[in-house]
Amino acid sequence: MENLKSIVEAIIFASDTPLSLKQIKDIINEPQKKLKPNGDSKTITEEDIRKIIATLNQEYSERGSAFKIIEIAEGYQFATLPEFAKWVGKLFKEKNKKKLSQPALETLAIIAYKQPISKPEIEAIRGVNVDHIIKTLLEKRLITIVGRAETLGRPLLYGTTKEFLKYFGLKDLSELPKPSEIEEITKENENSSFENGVIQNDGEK
Amino acid sequence: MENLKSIVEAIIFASDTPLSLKQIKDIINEPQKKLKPNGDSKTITEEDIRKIIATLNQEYSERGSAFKIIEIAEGYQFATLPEFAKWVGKLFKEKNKKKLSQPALETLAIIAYKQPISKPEIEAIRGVNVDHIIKTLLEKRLITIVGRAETLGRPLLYGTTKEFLKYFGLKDLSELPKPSEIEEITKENENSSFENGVIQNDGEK
Amino acid sequence: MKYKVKLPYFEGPLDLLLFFVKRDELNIYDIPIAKITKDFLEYIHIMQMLDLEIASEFIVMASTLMQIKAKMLLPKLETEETEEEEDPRAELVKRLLEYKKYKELSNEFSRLEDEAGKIYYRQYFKHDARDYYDEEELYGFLKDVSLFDLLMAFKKSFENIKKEEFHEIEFRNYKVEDEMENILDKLKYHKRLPFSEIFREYREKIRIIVAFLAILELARLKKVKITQTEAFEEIFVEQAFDEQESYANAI
Repeated sequence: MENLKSIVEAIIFASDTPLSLKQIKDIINEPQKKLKPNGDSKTITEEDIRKIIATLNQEYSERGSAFKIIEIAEGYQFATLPEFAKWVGKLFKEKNKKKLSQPALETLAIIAYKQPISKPEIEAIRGVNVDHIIKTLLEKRLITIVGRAETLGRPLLYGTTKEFLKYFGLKDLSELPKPSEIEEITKENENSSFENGVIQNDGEK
Repeated sequence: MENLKSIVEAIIFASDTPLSLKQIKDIINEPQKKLKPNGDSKTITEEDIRKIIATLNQEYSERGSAFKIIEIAEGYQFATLPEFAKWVGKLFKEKNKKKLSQPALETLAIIAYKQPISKPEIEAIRGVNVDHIIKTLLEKRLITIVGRAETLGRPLLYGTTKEFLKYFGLKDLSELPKPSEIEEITKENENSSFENGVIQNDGEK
Repeated sequence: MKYKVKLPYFEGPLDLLLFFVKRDELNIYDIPIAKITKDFLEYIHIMQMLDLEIASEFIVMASTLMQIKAKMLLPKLETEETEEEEDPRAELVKRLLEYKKYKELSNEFSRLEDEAGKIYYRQYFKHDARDYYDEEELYGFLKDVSLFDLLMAFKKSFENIKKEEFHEIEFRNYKVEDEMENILDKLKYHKRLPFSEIFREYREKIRIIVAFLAILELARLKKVKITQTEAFEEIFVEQAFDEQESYANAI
């Protein structure tokens, strides 16, 4: 077990992208007897690996480590703790961090929730042309082309990428921020007011 | 001291190059009072940092860690221990196995858009011999032989397969994104994304 | 000198309308259409006065607003259909709510972006035993390759060609050995090839030279024969011996 723990640690540590439990499992279980941890003949499950990661993180925390294994973009990867950001940030001072603009964030939000979605649909929601934004998001690999719509003109459909998850620190799409109560209000209103013509014209103020 | 140790750990961990003692020292000593470790007003020497690194490595070793900080010509960096090399090697082998190389991707793209196409024609576009790539793409069933050209030598003609369409979520070849469609999006040069405010430099916070 | 100013706060007509709703604390479900139309047109007017470029979306919205306003001024038909008659503003309200939802979500994304920006990953991996993979595995499976990658790769391969047009001589790793392979390969399908045919697709001098050397080398190794019927006639390259390879001709 001790040995296995170090192997899991080494594999995650050496990877420059998040690794899924399955990927880690497959590397360890690959049928090459000589690579098996000493005297350990049973195969490792994803649950075993999840537990090992928890144990490792426990150890890091006890030791006061500056980094730990985080769950990100459908996998696990070592990362520094946020409280060291001000120090580590100084390393990369020159490349001042460029943040996404408001329009880019809005467009990404729409794509994230409505994916797969076409450009005309995005434009219908935002009320403005999104060509340049789509281009930049594609280049930044935050979105990608995922297919074509069945609708007229068969426009390309866009969806978010793993880089998107990583960029926003999300484990997976189920972690997207919830659209709050607004949606409920919208729905309610659609059902009651509009359809039933409840909205009255209370004259112009 | 405890705090400083974690800061050194974080900086070495996150750096994109090996760091010299001087570089680490400069980052920590940089005169920004609010960034100073708690109540520590004296400046840190390179010798202090060397000792901290030795302490960190001592801790890693006690914990049976799979990684440590090593010193190479250019400075200090983290690396996994040599005894885990075979596991790390498997990791990269796995990763590479799963990745389509850039030359293979370009060749596949040319075949997808220009099919049916012969090897000499592909080589004329790519400017390099593509024998090996064609073989691999055939093995992966992404392309197949679709006939012979009428030109001299009657070279074999290649085209994409059903598996290719399936992987990319396309019904048929007419659904491939047209260069003109992306052209629409990408025709503007790099500068335009700034004009349109897609990227924002929020500078120093 | 020409200045291009973009009013920072309004990303489009919906954004501007939401601004009015917030500023005047309007009930989004019961928008005073006359007032908001007036404000909207005033804003466009200011933009015109400042000589700013007005996006067509604003014009379209202005006309939508005026249409809604006109509809609302029409006397309501007192028929049995009244109940089904839709509020002329309904569609607009729906759009505003939808847009508002994503605008608010984008703030949430901005917060996440800040948080995630505080996390750093390992970036320097040398000495981590990367060299363990063998070259054979290099061309593997597709993964994380999207249609966009494919299209970009296609574009890129043509950009490379364009470059070559400008730099006629560019160093390339053409090996005589590779060309020998290529030529033998071609001869599998055609026992005899005119000299010119071998070079036909090659557009770089260096490659033609390499191919020429390859033919000479093949001749030296007695793997090909070079023949010419008469002086200044086409020179032919042919296989020096038939192996089972000649089956290819039959296909």
